Amino acid sequence: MNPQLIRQIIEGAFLAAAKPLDTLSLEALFEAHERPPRDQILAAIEEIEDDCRDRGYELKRVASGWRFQVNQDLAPWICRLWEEKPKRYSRAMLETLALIAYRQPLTRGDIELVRGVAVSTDIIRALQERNWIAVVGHRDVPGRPALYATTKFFLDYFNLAALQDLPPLEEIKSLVDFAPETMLASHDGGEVGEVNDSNKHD
Amino acid sequence: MNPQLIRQIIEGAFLAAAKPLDTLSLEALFEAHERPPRDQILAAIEEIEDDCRDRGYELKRVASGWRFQVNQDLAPWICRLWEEKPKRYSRAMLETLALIAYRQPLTRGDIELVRGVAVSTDIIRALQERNWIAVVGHRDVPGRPALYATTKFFLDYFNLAALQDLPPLEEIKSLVDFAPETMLASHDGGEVGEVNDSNKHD
Amino acid sequence: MIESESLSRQKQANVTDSRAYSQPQQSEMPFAVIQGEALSVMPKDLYIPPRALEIILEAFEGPLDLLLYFIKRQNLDILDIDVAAITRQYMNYIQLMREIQLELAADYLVMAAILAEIKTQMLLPRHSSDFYEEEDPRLELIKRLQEYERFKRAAEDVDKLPRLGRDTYQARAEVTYRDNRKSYPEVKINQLLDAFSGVLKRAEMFKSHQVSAEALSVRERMSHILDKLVGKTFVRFEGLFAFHEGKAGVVVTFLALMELIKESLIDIVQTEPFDSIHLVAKKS
Repeated sequence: MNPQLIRQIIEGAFLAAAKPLDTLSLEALFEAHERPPRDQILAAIEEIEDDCRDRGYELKRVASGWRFQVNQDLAPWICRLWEEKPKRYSRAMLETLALIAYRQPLTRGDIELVRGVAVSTDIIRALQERNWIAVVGHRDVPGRPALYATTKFFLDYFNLAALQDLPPLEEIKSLVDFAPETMLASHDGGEVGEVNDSNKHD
Repeated sequence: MNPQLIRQIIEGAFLAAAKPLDTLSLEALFEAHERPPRDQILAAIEEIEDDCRDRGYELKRVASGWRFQVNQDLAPWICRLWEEKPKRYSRAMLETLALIAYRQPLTRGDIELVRGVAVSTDIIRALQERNWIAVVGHRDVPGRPALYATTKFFLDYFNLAALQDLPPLEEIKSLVDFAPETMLASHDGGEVGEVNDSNKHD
Repeated sequence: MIESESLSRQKQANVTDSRAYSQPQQSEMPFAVIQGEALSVMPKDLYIPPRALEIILEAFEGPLDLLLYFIKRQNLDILDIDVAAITRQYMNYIQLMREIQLELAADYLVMAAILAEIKTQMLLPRHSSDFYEEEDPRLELIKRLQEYERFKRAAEDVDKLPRLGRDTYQARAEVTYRDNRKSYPEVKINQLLDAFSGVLKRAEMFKSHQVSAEALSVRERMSHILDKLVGKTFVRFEGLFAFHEGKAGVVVTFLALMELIKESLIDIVQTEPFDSIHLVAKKS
């Protein structure tokens, strides 16, 4: 199949799908006998990427594939297309989401331990309805609480290709500048266990 | 405002809008002090149109404005995006089909009598949609239930010249007698249980 | 109830890390907006309208957030903090809270208990040589505060990520053709047999229905005849026989007709003796 047609098909598919497509879904557009090898598909993607330079949109790699998206710096104008302003999320929701994103998989109890307040069922449900988080298992303790993790859709929505593209977690030192070594060390692991120490003092 | 930015904004708006935009809605993207004159907007549109040559999509003028459209000649490939993945047929579906094949013509009630569970409308509809069964009459009882029979397409699909090419019941019976365990094991639990339960309560 | 000393300190305090409180408060940090008026300092007088307190409460995400606020506002390192003072301040606060929003107070009460516990532990005499062996009672709280602040900031970072529908938009183009081609699952004949034998096994159809009595060819012919009769008024009896099928075919058709009559699916009509026989599908 001629490379220009391959490119047009891929380009058209990205715009028609209105969601990210990965190499597998792109390959599935072609019948077996005409299917281009993967490197040819990747070459076409690269070409499409290059062609967007200086345009109002770009081909962006996110978690579940590539998608055409409108350039970020155009948002001030583009947002006028809609009367409704994009929704703002509550701090409770964002903190819960951040904890799940950085510490996954973890239970509701783990979240409550860090935030110091009960996590409302509404927030968990809202995050699940958006398909941003999912139950990935259950912790093997009494009650078998659900373990939550973020999904590909979460990454897609926030324009990320992988979890490691999240902004790095900051080390908070301002509170204690002369903290004993042990204290700082205990923060790197990122395991929930360390927080459980509070039980000792209860 | 620089012409390239104007062009990018318009291009981005077309791609984000998901509906045709006319010059009025394009003008509304700009604040009064920065709003380009109409002929500049039209020039940008023309430029965008030109840039789509040889691409997988085009900027098309329709009744209520312009919109990006995926090229029509890409349809054979693009349509595969929405092709539904074939799922496996349920046990209930296969049993219903088998009963219609061997006991035709018969009504839904007849099938239910043998299977011991209600036959969902979806199953009948799916079999009809596939042209494997058809209504060949109505039984002359209250409600005049439809009588179903298999079609020529059913025979074609299973590569049979006529219904009598289906293995005779005797053979199936011996198959059942021969390997009762494997047969039972091959059932997905639910329905067998249902039938047993109803027997108990009778 | 709120100590005036700490309030005036709050006023002067430089915010150590303005970023941590950039939302929802700014650097001059209005505490809350009540009836259009920014409240940047906790009211000194005892009477705080309950509604106002609710709004203040909403600005905090829980006891850790509130405590963090107290500490940051006073620009103090927690290890230098007079736990007694902050406990007092905290207790005053939750006392107000309890009056209006009990269920929220529970989390705060736990924190008050933790603070009180730390306070008592601090009061116990300790030998300086023990310092490194025995954990400072405040350490656990500091860890929790640090951990909470970390995620508080992480939440702000997540909020700043370019978001679909706010900072960037999914690009799409119209597709003017859409034949929803459907592909169907494949079925093998042995799957069908397997399903059927399952039904037989379960229903023991052999005994109750005596299916084996009728050859399949008869049942198929029944379907064909019904199909021919549907939508027509009368069909001539002879018209149903295809003589090229030979004797066997004629017999099958005849048996099918008998079966159809037995199952009252068709009627036989003959207006006069020796007249031609017609068949008609039963109507209600």
